[in-house]
Amino acid sequence: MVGFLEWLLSCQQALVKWLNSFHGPETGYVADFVGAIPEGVFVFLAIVIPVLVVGLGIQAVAGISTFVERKVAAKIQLRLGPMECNVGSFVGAFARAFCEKAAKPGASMGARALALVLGPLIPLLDALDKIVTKRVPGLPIFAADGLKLIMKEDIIPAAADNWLFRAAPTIVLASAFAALACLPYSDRFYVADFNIGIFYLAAVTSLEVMGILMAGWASNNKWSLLGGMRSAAQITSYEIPAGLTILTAMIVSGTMSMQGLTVSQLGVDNWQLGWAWNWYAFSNPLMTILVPIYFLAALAECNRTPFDIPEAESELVSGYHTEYSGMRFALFFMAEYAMMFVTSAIAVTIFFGGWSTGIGVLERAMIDGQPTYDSVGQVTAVHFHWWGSLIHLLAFLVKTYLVVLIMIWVRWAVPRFRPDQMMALCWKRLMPIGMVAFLGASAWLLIRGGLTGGSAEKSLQISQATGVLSLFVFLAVLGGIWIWWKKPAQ
Amino acid sequence: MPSFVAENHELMQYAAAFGLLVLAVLVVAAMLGLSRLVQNRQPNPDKLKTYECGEDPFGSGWMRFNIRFYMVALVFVLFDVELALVFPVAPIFRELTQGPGGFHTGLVVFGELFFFVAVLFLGLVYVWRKGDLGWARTLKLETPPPSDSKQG
Amino acid sequence: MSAEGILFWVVFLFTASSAALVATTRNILHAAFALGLTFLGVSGIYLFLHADFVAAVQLIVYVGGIVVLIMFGIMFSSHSMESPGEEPRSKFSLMAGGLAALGIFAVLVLLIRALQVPLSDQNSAFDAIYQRTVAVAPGQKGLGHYLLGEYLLPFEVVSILILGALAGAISLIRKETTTE
Amino acid sequence: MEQAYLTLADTVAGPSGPDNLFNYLLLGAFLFALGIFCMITRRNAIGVLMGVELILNAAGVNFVAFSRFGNRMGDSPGFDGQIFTLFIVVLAAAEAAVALALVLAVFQNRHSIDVTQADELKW
Amino acid sequence: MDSTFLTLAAQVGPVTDGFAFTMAPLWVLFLPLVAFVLLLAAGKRLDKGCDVVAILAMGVGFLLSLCIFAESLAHGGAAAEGGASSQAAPVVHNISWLKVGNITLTLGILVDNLSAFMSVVVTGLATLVLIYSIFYMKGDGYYRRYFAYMCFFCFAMLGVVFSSNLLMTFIFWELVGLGSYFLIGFWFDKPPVGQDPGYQKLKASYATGIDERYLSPAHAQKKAFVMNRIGDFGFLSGIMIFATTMIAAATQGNTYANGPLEFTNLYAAREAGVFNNIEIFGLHGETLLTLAGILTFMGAIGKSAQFPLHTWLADAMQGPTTGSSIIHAATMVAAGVYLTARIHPLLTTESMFFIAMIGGITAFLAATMAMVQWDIKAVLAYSTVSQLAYMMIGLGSGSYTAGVSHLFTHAVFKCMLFLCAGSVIHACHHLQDMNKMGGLRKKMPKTYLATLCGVLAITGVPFFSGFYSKDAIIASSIEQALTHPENALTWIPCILAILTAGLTAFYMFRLLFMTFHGEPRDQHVYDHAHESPAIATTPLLLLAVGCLGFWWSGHLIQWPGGGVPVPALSAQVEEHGEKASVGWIDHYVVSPNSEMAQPHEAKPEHPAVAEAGDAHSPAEEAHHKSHLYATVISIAMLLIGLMAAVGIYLNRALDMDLIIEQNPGTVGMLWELASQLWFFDRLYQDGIVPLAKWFSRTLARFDFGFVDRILVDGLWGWTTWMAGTLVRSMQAGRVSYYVGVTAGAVALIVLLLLLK
Repeated sequence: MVGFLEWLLSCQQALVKWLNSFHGPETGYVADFVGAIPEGVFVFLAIVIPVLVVGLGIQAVAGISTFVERKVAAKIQLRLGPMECNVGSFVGAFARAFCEKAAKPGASMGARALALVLGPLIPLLDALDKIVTKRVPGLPIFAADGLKLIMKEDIIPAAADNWLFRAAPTIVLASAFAALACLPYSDRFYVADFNIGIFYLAAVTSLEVMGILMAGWASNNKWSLLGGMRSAAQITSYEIPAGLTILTAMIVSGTMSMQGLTVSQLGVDNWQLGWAWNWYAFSNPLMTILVPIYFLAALAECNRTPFDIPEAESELVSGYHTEYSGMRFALFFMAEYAMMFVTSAIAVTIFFGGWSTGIGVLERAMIDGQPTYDSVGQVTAVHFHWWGSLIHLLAFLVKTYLVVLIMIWVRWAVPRFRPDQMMALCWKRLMPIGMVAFLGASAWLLIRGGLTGGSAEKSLQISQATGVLSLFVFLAVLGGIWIWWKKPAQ
Repeated sequence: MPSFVAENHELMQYAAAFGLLVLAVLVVAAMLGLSRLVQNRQPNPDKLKTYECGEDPFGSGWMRFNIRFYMVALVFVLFDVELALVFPVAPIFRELTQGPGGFHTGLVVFGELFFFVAVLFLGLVYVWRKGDLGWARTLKLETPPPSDSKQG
Repeated sequence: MSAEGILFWVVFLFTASSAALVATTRNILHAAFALGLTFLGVSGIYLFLHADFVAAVQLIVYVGGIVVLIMFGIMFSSHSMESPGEEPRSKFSLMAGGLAALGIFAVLVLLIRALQVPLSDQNSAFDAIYQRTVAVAPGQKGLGHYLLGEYLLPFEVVSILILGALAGAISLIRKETTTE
Repeated sequence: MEQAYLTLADTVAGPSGPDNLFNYLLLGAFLFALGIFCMITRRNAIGVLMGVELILNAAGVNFVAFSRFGNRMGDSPGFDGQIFTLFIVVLAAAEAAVALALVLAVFQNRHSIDVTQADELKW
Repeated sequence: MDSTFLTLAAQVGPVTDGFAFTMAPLWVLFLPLVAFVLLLAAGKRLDKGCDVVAILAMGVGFLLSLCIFAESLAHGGAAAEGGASSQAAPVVHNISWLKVGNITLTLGILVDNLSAFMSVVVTGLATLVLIYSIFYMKGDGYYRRYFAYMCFFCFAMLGVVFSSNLLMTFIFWELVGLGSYFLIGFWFDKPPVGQDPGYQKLKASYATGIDERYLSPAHAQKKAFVMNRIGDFGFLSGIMIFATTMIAAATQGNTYANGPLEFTNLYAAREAGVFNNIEIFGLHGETLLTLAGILTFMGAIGKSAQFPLHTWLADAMQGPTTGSSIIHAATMVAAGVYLTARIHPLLTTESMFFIAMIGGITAFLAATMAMVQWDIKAVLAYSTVSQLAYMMIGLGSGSYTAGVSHLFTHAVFKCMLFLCAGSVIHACHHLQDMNKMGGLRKKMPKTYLATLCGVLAITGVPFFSGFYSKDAIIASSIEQALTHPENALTWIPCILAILTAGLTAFYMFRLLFMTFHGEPRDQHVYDHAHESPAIATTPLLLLAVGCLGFWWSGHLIQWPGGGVPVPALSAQVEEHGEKASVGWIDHYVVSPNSEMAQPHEAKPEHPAVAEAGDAHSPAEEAHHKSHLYATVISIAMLLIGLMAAVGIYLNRALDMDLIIEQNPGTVGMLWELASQLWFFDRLYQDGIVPLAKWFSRTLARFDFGFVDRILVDGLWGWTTWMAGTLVRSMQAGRVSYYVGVTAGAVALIVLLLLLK
C-alpha cells in the first residue's frame, strides 16, 4: 500500500512534468492544478482503492465459492442440478417471469424499476444464456440462488431482540473483512503488512465469536441459541490449537509479519533459493506435523463440516441462523466463505510459502536486483519485478483456493462429528500435540543454534538434513490422513 | 518516501484495516438496501412467529442451557491469555538462539518458555483429569445419554 | 485537521459512546455487546498510541474471550421464560451513581489539569517511540525483550496465577456439572 | 532555559488528536467514571463486573498513553506502560473467570444474582 | 539489573566455567528440594521408587558438585601460579530480593573453595547414607517419609553451604533446624524410655544421666529445637549488629548498598575498618566486632552442640541411626563449624579466644562423658561433640585450615562410624548396649574393618586422615599459646585439647574393644549376629577408604583442566627448608579473604595473629616448635589412651570398677560427674525450666487477669461495642452502596488534596 502511495505520487510528478513539457498556458494551468493536489488526497486514495479492491474481490470469491461448492457437491453426490441444469433459456425465462410479476399490483417500486431495466434485455439474456449456460452447466442455479436471496423477504421475528439481530451479521462479516487487510497477496500488491501481522489475524478472527453468539441469542429461538453456543464453544476451543500453530510458525521464522513469514520461506542463498522444499511444511518436521492440526482448526473456526455442529441441519435446523432469511442469511454465508479464504490464506502463508511459486528457477528469474541475507544466509529482503509480483499474486490465489477446495471436498466427503468427539479432538489430541510441537520447534532451534554457532554453511547442511527428514514426516502425515480416511468415522 | 508515510507507516496501514471494517458495514447496508428495494414485504404474525419445527413456540427461546459451554469458554479464556503472553516472546527467540554465542541465552529463554508452557500443560492436565473438558463427562458413562446430541 | 486526526476522533467518539451505552442501557446483554464494542474502540486507541501489540492482545483476550465469557455468564444466570437482564434501577441508585461518577470524573479532570507535560519531552518521547516501533524494531520485539528481561518474574508468576484461577473457577462451577 | 509545558488548557491549540496526551487522559477518565457509574447502578452482578472491566480499560489507556508520551524511567524506553497493560489484561481475564464462576455459584444457591439481595455482608 | 536470567546467562561465558559456577550450584541446591516435594506430592504412588528418587537426586547433586569442585581446583590452579594460595576468587551470583531505599537485600549463591568442597562432602555422604538407608530402614512404616526428610535436610544444609549472605544463611539455618527436628523425632510415636516396659532391661544402656522421663523421640526433638532457639537468638542479634553497621555504612557512603550482608561485603568492610566509625550500645570498632562475633558464634554453639548447649545432641540419638549419622557428619552440627569458618575473617582476637575456650571446655567435658557411656551411639554422639569442639579450638586459635580440614576429615569418618554402629545395632537386633556385645569381629569382618579405620582415624594415628587435621589443630593451639605470652589463659584450650586427645583414644578404643574384641558377653546376641548385606557394607568400605590419610595429605597434580588430588604417601615434605604437612588441602582450604591466604599456614593467617611480625620472627619459631610438639604430644597421648583402653577392656589387666573404688576422690568423682553428664541436664531440667515456667505463668496471670478482663473485655470492649452499634446502621450490605461510598470518599479526599 505504501508502495502504491509512492507510485501515485510519482505518477503525479510525472504528469506534471509531462504537462509542463508543452509550455502551453492551458496545460500550465492543468499542471499547476495537478501539482497542487494535496498529498492527503493520494493517501486517501492509497488507502481506499486497495480496500475496495479487496473488499469487493472477496465477495466475488464468496460467490464463486458457493458455485464451486455446488459443483463439487454435485460431482461427489451425483446431484443432477449443477451438472445438468442448462435447461432452455433460463435467465431469459426468469426475466420474463419477473417482469410479469412486477407488472402485477402490489409489487414494490424497486421490482418495477428492475423490470423496466430487465425488459429490453430479454433477447440479449437469451443469447447470453445460449452461449454460457451450455458450457457451464449449473450456472443458472447459481444465478437463481443469487436472485432468490436478494428477493426473499427478510423477516425479523417479533420475539427477536431487534438490535442485536440486525447487528450480528455485520460483526461476523466485519471480522472476516478486517482479516483481509494483512494477507500477503503478493510481494508488492498487498493492502497492509503489520509488524504483528499474524497475531493481528488471530485477534481479528476471534471477533467472529461475539457476532455468532449475538445472532444465536438475538433470534429468540432455542435452536439458534443452542447453535450459537455450540459455535462459540467450538470456535473458541479451536482457536487454541490454531494459536499454538501460529506461535510455532513465529518461533521458526522469527517474525510476525506476513511478508516476513513468506520471505523467510524463500530459503537460503544458493541454487536452492525459492524452491518449494524451503516451505515450512516441507522443511521443518514439526511444522509438517502441525499442518493437519491447523487445517482441522481452520475447518472448525469456519463451522465447516465435519465441524458444522453449530448449524447441523439435521439437529438444529442450521443453528444460529435459523431465523435469518434472505439477504441476512446470505451475509452469514458470505462471512463463512470469506473466513474460509482467510484461514486458507493463513495456512498457505504459514506452511506453503505464501506467494512464492515454489519454482526456484522462476523465482530467481523474477528477482530484481540482489536479495539481502542474514548471517546464516537466510533471505531477509528481496525485490521482484512487477510482472513477478503479478505471478506471485496468481500463485497466492491459486494456492489459497486449492486449500479452499480441499475444505469443500472434505465437507462433502466426511460425516459430522458429535460434540463430545469435537471437544475431545480439540482438547485431548490437538492441544497436546500442538504444545509438544511448539516446544519441540523451539528446542530444535536452540540445538541448531548451538550446532551452527552462526556459521552459514553449517546451517545450510542442517537445513538440508531437516528437509530430508521432514519429507518423510510429510509422507507419514499423508499416510496417516489416508488411513483415517479409510477408517469409517465413528 | 513522503513525510506522511514516513511518520505514520503503521497507522496508515491500520487505517486500511479500519477502512475494511467500515466497508463491511457499508456492504451490509448496501445489500440489505438492495434486497429491500427488490423484495416485496408482506409481514404477518405467522411469518414473524419464532420457528420451532412448525409448532407454536413453547415459551421463550431464552432458556438456560448446559453449563458445559461455559466451562469451555472459561478454559479457553485462560489458555488464550497464556498464548497472548507467549506471543511477544516467540519472534525474538530465533534471533536470541541463532548466531554465535546464542546458545546460553537461548538455553535460559527456552527454560522460561518451557516453564510457561509446562504450566499451561499442567492446567490442561488438571482440567482433563477432572473431566471438565467439554462433553467428556458424559463420555464417562457406558452409553452417552440421548440428551447428549440434542442438548448439545 | 489531518486524516489521522479525523480517524482518531471517530474512534474516540465510538469508544466513548459505546462505553456510555454499557453504563446506561437497561438490557444487560446489550450492555455486554456494547462492552465488546468499547474494547474494540480501546484497541483502536492503543493503535493510535503505537501500541499495536497491546491492541491485538486487547482484541484477542477481551473481545474474543472475556466478552464471550460474560455473555455466557449472562445467558446461564438469567432465568428462562423471561427476557434476560431487563432490570429496573431505583432512582436512588441512579442518582447516587451519577453523583459519584460525576465527582470522580470532575476530580480526575482536575488532576489532569494539574498535570504538566514538558513539550520537549513529549516530542522526544514520540521520536523515541517512532524510532523503535517503525524504523528499528517492530514493537513486539521490544515487548518480548522486556518480558524476558526486567519483567521476567511477573511473566512467570502470571502463568501460575492463571493456573490458580483456572483451578479455582473450574472447581467453583463443577458442582453443577456433576449434578447432571 | 525555560521549559515549555503542555497542559490541558491548550489541548485545542496543542498537537491535535492522536498526538496529544490529554485526549487519552480524558478518555481514560471518562471510561473510569462510567465504570464507577456502572458498578453502582447495576443490580446484576455481571453488570458490576462489566463496570470493573471498564475501569481496568481506563487504567490501561492511561498506562499506554503515559508510556508513549514521555515518561521513561531513566534510560529505559517507554515500554513499561505497555507491559503493565499486558499484565492488566491478563489479570482482568483471570478476574473475570473467577468472578463469573462465583456469580454462577451464587446463582446456583439463591437463583438470583441481584447484588441488592445478596446482602449478607451486613452485620 | 542483574535479576534477569538473560544477563546472568550473558555473564556465563564458556560452558565449563559458566555451568559449574552458575548453574550447577542451583541444581545441586534444588535437586533435593525437588525430590522432597516429589516424594510428598506423589504420596503412595511412589512408595516403591521413593528411595530411587532420593538417591538419584542426591547422586546427581554429588556429580554436579564434583564438577564445581574440579572447577574450583582449576581456578585455584590458575590462582596458584608461583606457589601462591590456591584460593579461587569467590564467585557470587545474586538476585536482588527486596529494595529498601538504596539498600538491596540479595539472595544468592557464593561459590568458593569452602562451599565447593563442603557441597561435595554433603552430597557425597548423603548419597552413601541414603544407599545405606535402603538396607537400614527396610520395612519401616515411614519409609517414604524418611527419604523425604533426608532430602529436605540436605536441601537446607546445601542452602547454608551456598548462601552468599548472612540473612540467607540464617533462613536455611532455621530450615536445617527444622530438618533435624523432623529426623530426631522420626519415630515420634515411640514412648519415653521411662514408660518402656523393657526399661529395667535397658536401664544399663541408658545410664546416661539424662532424665528417663524425657528420653523419647518427641521430647528429644523438642529439646533439640529449643536449645537451638537459644543459640539462634544470639545468632540473630549478631546478624542485627552486622546489619546495622553495614546499612549505616551503606546509607553514609552508599558502599555495600547492594547486599549489605554479603559475606564478601562484610570481609571488605572489616578490611576497610567500617566498624570503627559506628557505635552501638556505646561499643565500636574491635569491641563491637568482638560482640558481634561472639553473638554470631552463639548460633554455632547451639547448632554444633558446644559447651552450654551441648545437651541436646545425646538425646538426638533417638532418631534413626542413619539420620544421626548424617546429622553428626555433614549437615546439622557441621553447619555450626561451617558458619564459624564463614565468619572467620570477621573475628577478633578476643572473640577467637572465646571460641577457643568454649571449644576446649566442650572438648574435655564431652570426652569425659563419652568415656563412661555404655550406649554405642551415645559414645559416638559425645565423641562428635568433642571433635566439633576440636574444630572450634582450631578456628579459635587462628588456624582456619586446621579447623576446616578437620571438619571434612571428621565428616567422613564420623559418618562411617555411625553407619558401622547402625550395622552393629542391626546385627544385634536393635541392641545398643555395649555390655551385651563383644567378639563381633569374627561375625562381621567388613564392619569391623571399617570401624577400625574410623577409630584409627579419629584417634589420630599417623597416616590416617584424623592425624593430620588433629595434629594441625593442636599445633595451632600451642602456637597461639606461644605467640600470646601476655595472655596465660591461652594455654587452657591447648592443654584441654591435648588431654582430650588422650581421652579420645581411650573411649574410641574402648568402643572398638567392647564391641568387636574379647569374648561375647551375651551368647544369644552373639549367635544371632550376622554381617550386613553388601548394600550396607559397600558404603562403609568406600568411606573407610576415605579415612586413609593420603587423600587428605596428598599433593595436587595440576592437570591443564584443573587439579585432582592424588595420593602422595609421604605426607611430610620439604618446603621452604622446613618440615610441614602441606597436603593439597592446606593449599585448598585457606581463609576466604585472599590477601591473607598463604601457601600454607607457616605465616600467620589472620590479623588476630598478624601482629607477630615477619618470616624470621619468634612467631615463625613458635610455628616450627608448635608443629614439632604437636606431633610428639598427640602421638604420646594416643599411646597413653590406647594403653589404658587395652589394659582395661582388652586383656582385663585392670578393672575399672576397682580403680574407682580405690581412689574415689579423683577417678571416682570424675567418673560420677561424667556419668551424670556433669549435672547439666539436671540443672536445666530442674533449675531453669521451672524458673521459666514460673515466669511465664506469672505473665499469663497478669494477661488474663488485668489485660483481658479489665482492659479488653471492660474498657475497650465496651467502647468498640458502642461504636459498633453506632456504625452498624451504616452497613447496608450492598456492594454497589460500598462502591459508591468508596468512590465518593476518594473523590472528596483527592479534591481536598487538590484544593489544599
